[in-house]
Amino acid sequence: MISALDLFSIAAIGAGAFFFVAGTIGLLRFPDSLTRLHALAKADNLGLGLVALGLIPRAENGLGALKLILIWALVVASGGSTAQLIGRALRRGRK
Amino acid sequence: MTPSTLAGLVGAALVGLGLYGLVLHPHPLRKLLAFNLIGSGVFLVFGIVARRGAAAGFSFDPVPQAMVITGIVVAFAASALAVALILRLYSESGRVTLDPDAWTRPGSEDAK
Amino acid sequence: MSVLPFIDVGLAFLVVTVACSTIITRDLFAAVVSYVAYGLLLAFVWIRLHAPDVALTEAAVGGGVTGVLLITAGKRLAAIKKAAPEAHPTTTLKLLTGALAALLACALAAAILMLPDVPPSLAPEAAAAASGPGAGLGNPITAVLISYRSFDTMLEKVVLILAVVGVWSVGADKAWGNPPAPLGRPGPYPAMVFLAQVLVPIGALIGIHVFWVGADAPGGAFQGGALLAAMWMVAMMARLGEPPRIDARWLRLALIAGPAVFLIIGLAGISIAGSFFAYPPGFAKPIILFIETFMVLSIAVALPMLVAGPPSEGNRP
Amino acid sequence: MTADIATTTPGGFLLVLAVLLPVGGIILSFATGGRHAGQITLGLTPFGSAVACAIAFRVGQSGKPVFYAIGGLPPPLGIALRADGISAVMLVATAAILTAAAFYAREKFAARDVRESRSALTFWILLQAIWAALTIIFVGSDLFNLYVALELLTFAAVPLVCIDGRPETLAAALRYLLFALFGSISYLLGVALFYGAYGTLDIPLLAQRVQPTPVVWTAAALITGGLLAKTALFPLHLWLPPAHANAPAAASAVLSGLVVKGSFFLTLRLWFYVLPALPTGQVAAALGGLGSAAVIVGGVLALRQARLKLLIAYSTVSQIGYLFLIFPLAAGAHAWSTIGWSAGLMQVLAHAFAKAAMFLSAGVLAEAVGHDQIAKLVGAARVLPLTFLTIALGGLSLMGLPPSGGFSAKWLMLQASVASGQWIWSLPILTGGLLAAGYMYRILTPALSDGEISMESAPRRYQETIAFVLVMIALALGFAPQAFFDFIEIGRPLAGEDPS
Repeated sequence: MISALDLFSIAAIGAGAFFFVAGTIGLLRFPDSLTRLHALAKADNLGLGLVALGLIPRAENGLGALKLILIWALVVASGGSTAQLIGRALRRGRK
Repeated sequence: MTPSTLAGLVGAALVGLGLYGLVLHPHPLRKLLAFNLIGSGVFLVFGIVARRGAAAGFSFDPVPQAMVITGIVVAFAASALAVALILRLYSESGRVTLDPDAWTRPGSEDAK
Repeated sequence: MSVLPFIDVGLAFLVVTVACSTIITRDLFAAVVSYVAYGLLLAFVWIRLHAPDVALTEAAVGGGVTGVLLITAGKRLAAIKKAAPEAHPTTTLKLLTGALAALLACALAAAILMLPDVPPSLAPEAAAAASGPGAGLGNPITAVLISYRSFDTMLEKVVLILAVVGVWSVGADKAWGNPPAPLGRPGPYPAMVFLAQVLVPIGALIGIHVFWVGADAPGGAFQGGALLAAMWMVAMMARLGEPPRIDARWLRLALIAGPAVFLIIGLAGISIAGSFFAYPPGFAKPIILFIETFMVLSIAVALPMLVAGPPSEGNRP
Repeated sequence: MTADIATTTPGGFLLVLAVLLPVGGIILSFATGGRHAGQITLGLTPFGSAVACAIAFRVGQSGKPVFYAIGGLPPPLGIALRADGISAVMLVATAAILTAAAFYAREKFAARDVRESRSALTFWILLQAIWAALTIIFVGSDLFNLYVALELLTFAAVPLVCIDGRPETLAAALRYLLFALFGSISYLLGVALFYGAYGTLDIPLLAQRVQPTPVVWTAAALITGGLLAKTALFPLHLWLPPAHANAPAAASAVLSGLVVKGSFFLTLRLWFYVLPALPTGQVAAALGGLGSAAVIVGGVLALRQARLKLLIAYSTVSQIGYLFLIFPLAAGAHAWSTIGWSAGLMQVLAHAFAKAAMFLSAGVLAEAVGHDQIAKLVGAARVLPLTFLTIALGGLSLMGLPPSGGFSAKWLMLQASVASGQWIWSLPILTGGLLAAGYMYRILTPALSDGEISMESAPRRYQETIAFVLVMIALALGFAPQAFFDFIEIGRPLAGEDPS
């Protein structure tokens, strides 16, 4: 029978997957690049956070869990600032 | 259809794609991209050979993987030299073309 | 029916599609961007092939550093709008080349499928030799790179030095000695500066960790060096650091540190361990780590110098 | 496992020393900066030549290849270096031509003022790199190690082509780099298939395990294709003329004389050392056919060139075609295959020395007269007697007139083709000689006719004598004793000796 932790992992990773799909749909459907950028940046960071959260109980030891959190933090930092840079370039381009 | 044979077919496809791009694209940077594609295809072939050579407690054969690591760094050095030549050619002449008689057209000193 | 093949098939399909887009797209810059995406996807294929070391190298060097190199070149070259439209190949040439390329790909695929069923492998010898001079190394790839095939690795460092000399030689005569052109914009975006301030220390730490753990786990001098090189490039892009003058004494010594130390220890191996590049049994691990420290230094300095390009006559006299 | 478990034979360390001298020179010159790079290179050349001669003496004395397993690890896992007869001969030739090129360029790339100059540092480091790469190619015995040596050679040769920075030299260097990279990546793919099929990359071990399976044929085709691109054989020769004509004189002498021979040497290693067990009839005929086409096309194109350096470069394309006639003429273990083998090696050496001498004298001419337009060289021979004597004697060897090395090579080729019943190969040999006579005549007629020519600067005596010494070596090769041909046979499989 699925233990509580496994249930939690499935739920978290499922939610993460949902946000990734939402981000991708946003990328495809939104009219211009700024809104697409917005959709991608928000959805993917959140999606990755949830997936990382879901994987933490499955990590073999504390160090593995810490590494997962570090990965998530790095992706949020680089994803966020890259989105900001692209947004600035887009806005400067349109002016 | 084990993952390694699948990767082998991907490697073969990449080599074919890269060759197609290398021959067709006149722009040297596009040729360089195609060359890097061929390179990664060749390294994938090394990767399958390593994966198939799993024995004696290792899940891979370390020798071809060591060769791939050396190969990737050498391929990068080659791309860096090619990019330096392309950019210099562009800044020197404003044009990026490979055919040698582009320079012997009127306007260069040894035009015949 | 485990889900595994779906991942592999999906990954293979994705890699080939992105590679096709690199070749097919008209626009140069779009091709370069899709090549960078392709380089990072390839790292996943290496994970599926049980090659974490190679995946690290592919992601760091193949995807990352080559990506920066090609994107900066693509950005400058994409500006050529006025150039005469390049002679686009005729459709017959396209079909012919396509047929030739497809033929080669099929021949190669057939050759791969016909590789012998009981695959010959040097893994057993590598494991057996692990009890020999290359003793004490958990990571067989580092043992192969630094101990069994050390001649290749030392030569490959010399190749890096030659590439740096080649890239520098492309510069102008009067610019010799100047630093290469700065990587980042004159007024760097605050977001870039923030990213550099956050990423560089952590990345440097991870790079040193990857190098240090490389003796026993996936990692090593190449991957650690590539990560440190990437961090220096991020700092240069955020204008936190400027590319050094190419005749700076420390730069020259750092570039030759790897091969020079490798050579000296190799020569010392003759008197101590009886053969060139032989390590005294029992002392292999400390010596290998000592050599790798200098190799990390050489790689971490050589890759950014290759990306920064030849000395520029722009700014300083 | 072969009986050859011993990790080294006496004198084995000489092989390592032969590689380490130039590599050490590169590291030292790069660290100490351009001002000393010239002195370091010139200082190293005598030692390098001494080591090459010592290796040749050791091989000749023991009558068996000299072997050295690096790190004390015998082949399948470790890398081995092996010098047999032809390696030793090529090492000595490389040492001679590189020393000549170094002393020829001593003044042009001298460190003038206190600051380090771009061209000086680049030239001297790349010259030593070419020496290191060629040494490894001649003594290497592991296919992946040879791949790294090929890359070293490419990285050393390409920047030399565009050292003076003009746009056409940059375009020529870029084309050369793209062809060379395609060549080495195709070579690497072949190496990957060989490792996948047999689990080792050591040449003698591979030679024992190879069977004519489709995988081996594909791998051999890929490796040969890659090496042909790097040797600029006929269909893939487009990059060579602009690259060799635009490089500085000393560099084009080394490029045409030696660098092109490096990848040809590996083709020899592949077909005669790795795959002797395979029925190579059709492949040898195909390579011979491509060679003949190269001889004729190269000769015709050389006839039509306006610039002297381009003419000499196209003559290289033609003479490379001769080299590939060795495959049909030296195949198998017949009586005539030894003659074919000696002919091929003699052609390699004679062309190396003659072509290096011609490029050096073309350099002296270009500096003295300011241009190298053949039509405008009227009466130049009276003003530059020694230079044109060297060019004429070099042409003698290219045409194959006695007493030059070129003559004995072509004569042995004719003998082998008649003895083996493949008389077809005598046609390209003779036509090639005629074409060579044609383009030599085109150079010498205006030069020897009387007329005034404006001189920009006086030629340097020492440069002319260096070129003259090289061409005298090319002529002296015509008198090579039988012992020289026996020396080349050492370590050649199917020559009644297992390729240990």
